[in-house]
Amino acid sequence: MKNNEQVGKMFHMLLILLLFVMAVWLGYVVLHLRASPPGLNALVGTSLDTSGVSNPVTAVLLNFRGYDTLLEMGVLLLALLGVLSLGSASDSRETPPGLVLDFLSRLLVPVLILVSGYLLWAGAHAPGGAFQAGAVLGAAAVLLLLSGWHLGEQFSGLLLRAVLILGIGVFILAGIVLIIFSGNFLEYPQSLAGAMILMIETAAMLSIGVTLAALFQGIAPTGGQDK
Amino acid sequence: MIILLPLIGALACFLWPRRTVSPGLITSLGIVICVVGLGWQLMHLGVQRHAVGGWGAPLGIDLYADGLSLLMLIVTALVGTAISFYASGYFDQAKARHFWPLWLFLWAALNALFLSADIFNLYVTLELLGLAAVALVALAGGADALSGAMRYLLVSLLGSLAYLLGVALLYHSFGTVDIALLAQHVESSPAVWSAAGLMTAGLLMKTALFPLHFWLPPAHASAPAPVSAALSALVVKGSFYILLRLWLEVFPSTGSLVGEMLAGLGAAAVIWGGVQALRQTRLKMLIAYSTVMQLGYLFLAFSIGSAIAWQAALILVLSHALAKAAMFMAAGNIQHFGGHDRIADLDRVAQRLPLTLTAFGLAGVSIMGLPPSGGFIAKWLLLEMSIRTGKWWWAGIMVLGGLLTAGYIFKVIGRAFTQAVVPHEARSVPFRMEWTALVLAALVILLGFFTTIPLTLMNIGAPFDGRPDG
Amino acid sequence: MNHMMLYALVGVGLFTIGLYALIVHAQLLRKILAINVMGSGVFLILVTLATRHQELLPDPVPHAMVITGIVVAVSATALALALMLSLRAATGQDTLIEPSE
Amino acid sequence: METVIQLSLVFDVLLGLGLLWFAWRSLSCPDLFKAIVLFISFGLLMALTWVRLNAPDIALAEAAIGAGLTGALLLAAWVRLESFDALNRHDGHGEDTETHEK
Repeated sequence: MKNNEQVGKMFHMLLILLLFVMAVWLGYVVLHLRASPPGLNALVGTSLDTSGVSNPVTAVLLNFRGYDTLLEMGVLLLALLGVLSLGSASDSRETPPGLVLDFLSRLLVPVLILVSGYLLWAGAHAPGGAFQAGAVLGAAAVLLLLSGWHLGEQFSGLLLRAVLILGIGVFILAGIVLIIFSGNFLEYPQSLAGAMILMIETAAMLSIGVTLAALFQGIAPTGGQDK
Repeated sequence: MIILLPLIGALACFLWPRRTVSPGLITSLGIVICVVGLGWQLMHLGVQRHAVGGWGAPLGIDLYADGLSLLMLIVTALVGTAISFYASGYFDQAKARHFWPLWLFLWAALNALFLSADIFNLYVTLELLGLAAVALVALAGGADALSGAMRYLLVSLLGSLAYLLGVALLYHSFGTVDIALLAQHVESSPAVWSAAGLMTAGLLMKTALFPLHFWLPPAHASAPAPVSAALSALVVKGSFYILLRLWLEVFPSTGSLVGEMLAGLGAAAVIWGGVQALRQTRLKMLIAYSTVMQLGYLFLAFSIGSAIAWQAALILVLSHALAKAAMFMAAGNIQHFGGHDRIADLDRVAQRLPLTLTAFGLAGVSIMGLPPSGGFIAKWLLLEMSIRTGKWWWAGIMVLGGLLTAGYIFKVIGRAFTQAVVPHEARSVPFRMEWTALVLAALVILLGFFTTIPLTLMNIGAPFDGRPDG
Repeated sequence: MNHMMLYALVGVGLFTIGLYALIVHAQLLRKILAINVMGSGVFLILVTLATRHQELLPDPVPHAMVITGIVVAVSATALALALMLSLRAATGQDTLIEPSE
Repeated sequence: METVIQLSLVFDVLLGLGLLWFAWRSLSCPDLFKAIVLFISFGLLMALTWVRLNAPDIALAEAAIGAGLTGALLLAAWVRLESFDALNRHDGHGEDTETHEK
């Protein structure tokens, strides 16, 4: 027994030593990277005019590297599928929410929805965009869930799933349509780029918000025996 | 290039109609047709490159298809279709609802992975692949499967993060994440070596090379049978493929110390996996350890390093995918039939499930590397190359590995003929589940006669002859 | 070199701390936190290295990558938490278990 | 000018140390609930860092997703764990939220 403990301790020390060496080495490497990184900054700058938006980050996310974003929404949806398949999805909370929470959600939710709308719109030229907006929307929905609100029956079935896949669906659809018109997957025609990005972003925001809220509901307490 | 679209499109439309077996099968066939189409394109027009969004390499993301990607896509399409058929008989209504979208996501992730030419994009596909695989393992329910899935998830995330850190270093050294462009710029520097180390370590973790294999047996053995088949046959090959791409194209010279090290680990995996497989008492655990072992063989090619060795490794990927999928399906049938997979109590499975046992046996022939099978050709080529390059010790490992494999395969088959001490109730196995396993196993054997076909296919674009230009 | 590179070192530190905690702690919730900390470290390195040129605007490509990464991280975290809870319900433990024979 | 640079340097050093400190505390403090709260604060510090690094987009994403929603998910999961514990204690074999060292 005692021997075991000692081996464990040795192991522990060895681990710390190894990690320390790794950290020092990585630190060295990070500080001594080549001094002149070409970067894609200049290229992004010159292509920005044709991308339909003026916020470079949004341009990268939805135009230059839109394919990544498409797959990423797949990841989000996939996580939800996984959570749902684990079957811990709950119905509604039975405990009525406290007064404060109720008041808070009444006050905050409209504000949050406004904010997410603003973020979405602003994303074209200022910091913001679909993910941030979707997250804020998701937060609003989480607040609603916490305060005891839940989706009506007619919303929980097909319609809910439709909203969930709306983002990725619109994205793919746009990609396929664009293949026909411009020959490349997700190649926006210059004049329509801004509008198309906004459309995709709107759909993405809705899906992201709802997906995040659904993830929360999948994990949140089922009511009953929680405190 | 059109291949990605029907896939993802089908996926999305999947999510919503709830009870769905037939859309799943239709999608599978659609993918097969697309892969065939792509193959035709490649054969006649050569290597394909597609700039998503029309931006082109440094700014946008490129898709790239050569013989190597084509072969992987074909393997995936073959095994994937078989798994789809098998699964349509395996799952009940409640499980099927979750299985199909997850499974098609997994397939989409694999195809996206094999076509991507962008290391950050590869990261996203890796995550997609990992999460889908984990969710599928968890589908089995029960403590073992859940724990296996959790372990798998943690390992997978850790691997991805290490990989991502490597991507970060490469991007900041060379200002691009495109494989072909990186290949032009890469030079030996501490940053490159750290990136190589991090990415390799991360990917080895996901490929479950010894000693990073610890997560594989619990996850693969506790998953539902079609999922085990997908994981062992395809998912681990995904990260192997990225490794191959990176070392063949981006990082300098494979014949170096790193190659020897990887091969050494591979050799250790062959021995360790073989010994562990022999010791298992449960059939699915045995097959899972066999995967650990067979993955080891693949890494021997990193030391030998000639074009033929790579080709042999790929034939091995192909035949192992087919054989292992067949084996897990056979194991699934046996489990379905008897309600358990304890090897000692197989209770005359041979007489009662002849088709399944034939499938298992045929797959076993290939796994052992006996003629006439795909596994035989691959291992023979590897053996020959290792002797020709003067690295005879790898040949010794391979022979030893073959003996170990024969040991555990016969252990199962022997038990299958005898009567168990405690006879048990048996449930009938759906017809299509038996036949799917058999067809896959037969394919492996056929592969032994038609090895030239995959060989010509994989040489499109000459992925093994030094570095192709961007 | 500017002192923003400090954050790159912090990133390395976070990566290391996270890795350490991931290995040492058995409790799953802690492991999930550790993975998230590691992720933050990687993201920090990814962005900080882009600020080596002060005169230019920051390079947006890594920024987009990090946003992608954050979304991936939250997805993975959600799945991990759900798994942890199911595991807990099935075994009564919040640690990993060895496969049974 | 000089003092501005110095001040910002001091700020950056403090922020960097703060990040490390919060991360370490969150991963080592024995109480799980505290660990989660510390992790959320860590997320907010990260958001601040992104602002410092001239990355407002990420700052927004981090604040909303990294700290906000991840935090909500973690807390929700914690409540569930606690309710399991409460049940367990009821059965007589309580296992509190202590850290298991391997």
